Amino acid sequence: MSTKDAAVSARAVTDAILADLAKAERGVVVDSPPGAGKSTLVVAAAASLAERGERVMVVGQTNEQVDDLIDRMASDHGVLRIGRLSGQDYIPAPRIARHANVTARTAIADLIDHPLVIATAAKWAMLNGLADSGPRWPWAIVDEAYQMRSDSLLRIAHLFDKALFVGDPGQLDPFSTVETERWLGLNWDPMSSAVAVLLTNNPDVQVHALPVSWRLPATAAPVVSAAFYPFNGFTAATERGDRAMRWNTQPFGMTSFDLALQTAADSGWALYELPHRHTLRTDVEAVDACAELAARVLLRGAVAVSEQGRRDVTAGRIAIGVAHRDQAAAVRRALAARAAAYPVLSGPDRDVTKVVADTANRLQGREFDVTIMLHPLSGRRDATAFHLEAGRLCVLASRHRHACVVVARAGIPELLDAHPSAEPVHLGVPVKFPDGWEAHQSFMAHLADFRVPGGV
Amino acid sequence: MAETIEALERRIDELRVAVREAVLSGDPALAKTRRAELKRAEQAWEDALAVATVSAVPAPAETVSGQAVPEASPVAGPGEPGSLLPLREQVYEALSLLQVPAAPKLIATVHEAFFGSTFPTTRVTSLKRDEERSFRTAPFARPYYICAALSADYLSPSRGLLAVSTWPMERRVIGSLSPRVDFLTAAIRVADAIERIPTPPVTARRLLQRFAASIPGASGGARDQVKPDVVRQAADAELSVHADADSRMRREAADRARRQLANAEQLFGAKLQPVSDEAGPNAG
Amino acid sequence: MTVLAALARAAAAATGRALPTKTVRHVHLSRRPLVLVAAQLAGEACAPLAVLAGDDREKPHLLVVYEPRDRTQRFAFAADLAGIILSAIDRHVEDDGDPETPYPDAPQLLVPNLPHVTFLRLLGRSTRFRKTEGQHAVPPAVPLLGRWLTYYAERAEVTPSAMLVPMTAALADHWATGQSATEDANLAALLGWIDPPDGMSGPAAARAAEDPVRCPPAGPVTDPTFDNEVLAPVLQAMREAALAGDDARLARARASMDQALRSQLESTWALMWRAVDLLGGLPAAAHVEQRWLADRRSFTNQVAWIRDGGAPQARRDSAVAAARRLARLEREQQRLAVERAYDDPLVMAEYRMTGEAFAGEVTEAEPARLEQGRRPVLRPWITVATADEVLFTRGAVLKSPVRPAQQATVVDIVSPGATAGGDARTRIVLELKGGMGRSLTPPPGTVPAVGEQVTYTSLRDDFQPAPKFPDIDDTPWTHGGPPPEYVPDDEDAREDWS
Amino acid sequence: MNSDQPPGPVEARLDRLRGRALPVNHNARTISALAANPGCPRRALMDAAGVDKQKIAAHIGYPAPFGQSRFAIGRGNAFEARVKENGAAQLLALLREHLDLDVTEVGYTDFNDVAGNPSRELRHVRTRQALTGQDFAPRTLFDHPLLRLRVGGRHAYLEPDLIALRLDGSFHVIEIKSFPVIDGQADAGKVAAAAIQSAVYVRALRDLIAEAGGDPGRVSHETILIAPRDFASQPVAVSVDVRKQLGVLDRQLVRMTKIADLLEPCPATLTFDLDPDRDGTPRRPREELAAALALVPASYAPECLTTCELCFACRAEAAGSTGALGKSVREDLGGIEYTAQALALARGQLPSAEQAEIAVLLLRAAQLREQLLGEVFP
Repeated sequence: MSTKDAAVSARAVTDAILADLAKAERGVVVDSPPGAGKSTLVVAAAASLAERGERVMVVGQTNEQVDDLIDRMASDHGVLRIGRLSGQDYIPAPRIARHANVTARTAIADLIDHPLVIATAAKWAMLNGLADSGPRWPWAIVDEAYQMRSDSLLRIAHLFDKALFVGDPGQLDPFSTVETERWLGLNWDPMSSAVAVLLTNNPDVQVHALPVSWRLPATAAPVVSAAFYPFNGFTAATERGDRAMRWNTQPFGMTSFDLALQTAADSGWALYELPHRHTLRTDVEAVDACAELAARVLLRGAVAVSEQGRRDVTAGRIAIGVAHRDQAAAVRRALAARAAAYPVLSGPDRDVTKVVADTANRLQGREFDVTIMLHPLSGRRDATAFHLEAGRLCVLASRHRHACVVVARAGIPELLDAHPSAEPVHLGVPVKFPDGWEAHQSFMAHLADFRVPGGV
Repeated sequence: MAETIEALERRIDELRVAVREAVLSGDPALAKTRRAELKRAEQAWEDALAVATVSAVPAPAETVSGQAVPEASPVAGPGEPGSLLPLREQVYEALSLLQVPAAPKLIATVHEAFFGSTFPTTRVTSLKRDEERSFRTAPFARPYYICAALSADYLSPSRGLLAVSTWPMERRVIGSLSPRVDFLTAAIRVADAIERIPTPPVTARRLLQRFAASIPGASGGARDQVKPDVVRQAADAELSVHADADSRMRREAADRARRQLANAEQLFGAKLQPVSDEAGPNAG
Repeated sequence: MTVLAALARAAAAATGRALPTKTVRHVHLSRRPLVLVAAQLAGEACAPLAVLAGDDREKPHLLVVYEPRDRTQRFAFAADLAGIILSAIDRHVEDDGDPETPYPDAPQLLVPNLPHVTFLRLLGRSTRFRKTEGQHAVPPAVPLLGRWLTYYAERAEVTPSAMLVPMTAALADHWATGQSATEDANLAALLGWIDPPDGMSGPAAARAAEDPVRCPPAGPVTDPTFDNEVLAPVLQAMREAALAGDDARLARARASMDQALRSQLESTWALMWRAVDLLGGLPAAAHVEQRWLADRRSFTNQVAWIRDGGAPQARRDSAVAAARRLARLEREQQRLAVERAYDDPLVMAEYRMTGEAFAGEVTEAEPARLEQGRRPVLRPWITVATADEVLFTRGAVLKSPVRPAQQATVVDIVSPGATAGGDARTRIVLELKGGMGRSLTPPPGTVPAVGEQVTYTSLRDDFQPAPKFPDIDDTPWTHGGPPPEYVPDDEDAREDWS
Repeated sequence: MNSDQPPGPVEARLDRLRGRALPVNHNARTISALAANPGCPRRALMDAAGVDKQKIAAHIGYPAPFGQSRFAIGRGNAFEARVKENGAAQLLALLREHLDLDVTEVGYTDFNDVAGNPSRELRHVRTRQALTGQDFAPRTLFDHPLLRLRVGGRHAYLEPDLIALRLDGSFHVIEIKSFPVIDGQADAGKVAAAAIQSAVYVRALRDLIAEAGGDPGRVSHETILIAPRDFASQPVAVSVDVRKQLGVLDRQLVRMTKIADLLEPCPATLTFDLDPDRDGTPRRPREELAAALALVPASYAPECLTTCELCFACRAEAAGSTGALGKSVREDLGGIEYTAQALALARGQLPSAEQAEIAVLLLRAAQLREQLLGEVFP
């Protein structure tokens, strides 16, 4: 659909949501697919509630997220007085400090008169007093609510009367390091997401879904929507023509890397396929390929052309997504090695070490121009629930505005075929869709058309 | 010369191990022969003991083959009052109370509840065969026979249900609604029977509870004291839903049975040419 | 699993003998543990057949249920079992002390494997709600036993706890066998690898252990061929004797059932004590005593709770209870991980493999280094040379197991290439803070000296304060509001057992 | 049992593979077991050919470790009987509250035999008539109807415990199991097994309806599990969504049809025939049979120990491989195939290019163990 139509339909939904807020008994839930303008909605909702003279508490999951939100709000609504409730050792990030209308305090008492107070769920939980005593807000806005575990909602729920829950249902579920079977099937399973528990206990709460993704290009939205959002699909706000990737330089000859990047630039996707082999998680070849691809994007001077105009793809606009922490560490080392190798890769924008290399969990909610994914199943002998989790793949496949290059060893479809499907079934636990297995299959099927043989 | 008890005991232990090894090695044939050996050894042991201990051992109420699943035989505590009546009479008593075809288990439970004695259901099944044999040898020699209920569609004996030969055919044929209808009717009969007794025994009240549990509105809240009249009303209420359709089907089937079947078959059911021994006793 | 553990398994497979994966014992072992081995009727939710239990390896008590499906006999069994377990508990209760201080010791329960834990949990679940008077009354000890078994089973979910220990888990934690984890679940096979009979190799012993005739499974579910070829005929004989009212035959049948079940339980009983000796042979890790103290506390509280007439444990956790429990389990788990690494160089080695820790030699030290600020503070620097691969970056905050009160911040990392003289070791410069007293000169020993072997890790034993949760009565609307209060009803008492 | 069409080349080869023995009939359990280790060519081939793995395993000296206790069987039968007694009175009560089954819906039909004749063909025909509404008796509960499903080359006959037809005209498969549901929770492994079995029935039922020109969508993916509640034998009904299991099953059935690819590399003469004498005792030399077995590669994992009759044979074969120690071990050893290799690298043997990374770790690990335990590697 054209950007204009997209804006229209998106606005329609936002209006409906804000209208709902006005008459909601208890609360409203908004499902937001990747890059569908979640923060925009949060900011708008906060502002409109504040305009109605309601005091609002905003709940983020990490300090990163909270600061991002504050920055957005403070810029969009310069007059609004925003309180930033923080821990002792929090030093306001520059992007916060620059706003005159933001006050950061460690004690809620100093902020209680602010129409808008923002903090992490953990920090809010500190004000835990008896339900009837202590401060209370008529409204709360809970961001990334699908990543919030219901037990942490339990700790703050007595602070507000009504709440707006916003989040992306397609991303990673909360997890724990301990055995949690004993709670399965309970309406208040502490392991399920805040939204899941809220909805099971309050079935009449309204659920809205944002219809278009501003981030994902027309090449990606249908794929991601089909694989990971089978029940509430979405479309791209832009059309194929609206986005493009150009290069400032021509490569000397076409290496497999350049081919992969070219394919990705043209079609939005590339599968950089290394020869089949069973490897360690930190498969050096694969890790190097990821780093090399990132380096190439910088070396060749990629330019992202979009409805927002032209801009160079700087190091900070490139992400390398992996499944495990040790893989992320390995990638960072590989990047550092390249920085050492080519002096060119150390300018402010071209500093290859500034490329964001991290796990899916930590890339959630973030956006880049180009992403490079080390496929969770690459080089594996057999898949595990962890590696098959749909949310993990979804995060890695939905961070980019322009192109996504998947680095993987050959043989993943065969691996999936041989995967024994004997997951336990727990009574009273609703079947989760999409099934990770299915999602992986359909994603690999799509990538097959953009295969570039690598490592040759 | 018989072995000593100790020797036999050792043999028995060894044989038990041998049998298990045969089973584990996936050799059923070997296991079978060794099992037989074991049984003999055990019998020898029993006999040896019987000789040793002077106490005369009365024959067991029934001997169940080693193959039988113990669960199938009833769990009766010692000293349970046994009835003096022959089995067919006891079954007759129970069926006459219920007035509908019933399965051995229900028959046994009813008899225990209202006539104070129970019997192994395994024997009830064999009873049917005896009855058929005696009828075929001397038709209508007895005032009544414990006979089969007939499935409405093929007029073949309906699995595991017993009836009384003197009942009208309409009552002895089973359509698809009949199991439910007969269940409700039985519930009503049991309720009536309980009301007739000044102080109904626990077993009887528990039986009524079991019925009530599966009839909407019959439990009337308190599960412990179900009221007979409440059960009757509830059962009647649901009965009125199915009664017409059921009796229509049964009348149609009964006519067919009377037209098509010979006397013996009317009582014990029509048989297709049996293709395997599972098809019940050979109609000859 | 890690490379280190995987290598140990591979080596064990090659040598035909289990290999240690710990240098110390991380689980508490009581002087007189209560060992329990059970047999259960196949196909039933929880139908005990027999139990061999006691704290004297020479004289175990054997309890047998002759008619496993008979409600009264089951509760009679439960009462007998209560006799054993409750008296063990009572032996540890000292009521003269004040309620704040934990009892000097607590009754530790050892079982062969995880299925036994489940068995005890279900046995507890099926007995703790029983009523002791009115219709369906049971002996008073029964519901009490139920609450204690439930307590033990729930305690077993807390990873650091040693109140109820499944032996296979304890052994597999300290040794690596040359077989798979699945096969390690068989106590006899596991012990076969760790301590094979003379002249037998580990694998041979393990195979022998898989023959259910020679070596009855640890249960609680008995071997099918035992059920079909031994137990069923005996039960049958018993029923016939009962029907015939023949007491002599009944007695004989019961005797042979005792004998049959004893034969199934005895070998596992022996294995349990062999396992106790093997584990006992390892020196206890430093934190074991402290963790056992937590168990003693929890035990003391449970005694008080029951004495003060607290309600039996709920069927399922309420929203608040669930969240509380999860928070506790996660904290305990995390603490345990750190303690094990601090106590055991072989566990720490796992972290050294993954770059979350390094060990090396102190090559330089400035113990008296001061940081000049408004007023100077003591901030010694030391340089550690290590052959381990270091993944830390500047600013990372580390700790050393031997100086838990002290924080070490990574100031600089010099990779081998950069160092002169071909030393292949990485050099890490650390700034130390805390654990050195008030004065500006550190007391001797508080700062690692040159030449000292040290280990530093990002594993920290300082934890966030325990999270607070609302009271049950304040359960918010998001979680369904306050749950109804538990009132024991007849259903609980009636619920007949099979 | 054999398929209606004359056997094609694949069927012919499968028949040779099986030899003289009658093909073991698939049932819901064996079919669902197909999904347990889909990566194993040996198992896939033998199942497709209907080879009696149990017999083979026993004959080569590795009898399967599975037996069933008669107590478990007895308990199962007793519970099913109890649920179905008196026109399934208890079940009706449950369905009425669970599926709000209408009070008029009480029709109960027994498909265990047709007029005393237990022949499966007859029962299947009768089932088809009844399920596709070709007879007009009011039916709600179908007791042991006989369904059919095409597995590999041939038809497998399937006997669900019960099928319930709701007034709204949609079919619900009912599975009666005797494992307990305690406080709303049950053994997740057993529920999973029940779920995939139910899925097999749903698939077979959908095919049957489709063949009769009906709408397969009428068969609900919401199946009903009936099991004892807590510790009593009172039944409880829980609905189980088997959509995922249906997906898994369909994939497996498709793989079964691609069996030719697995046959391709095997010698045309390959057979697992036991050469039984008159009373069925195998005469084929063990070694020969074992050799034949070895011609078809297996992918053994410890998980097989609970799912496959051949597990002990395959385990013995896999001795010395890292996979035999468990998937996670094999993974941690960087996919190295044999423990001996891993140890050689740990001892410092020069690695191949592919082994370079893991070699570093193994060497390091060995050094650490040596430092801390004074252990020297074999």
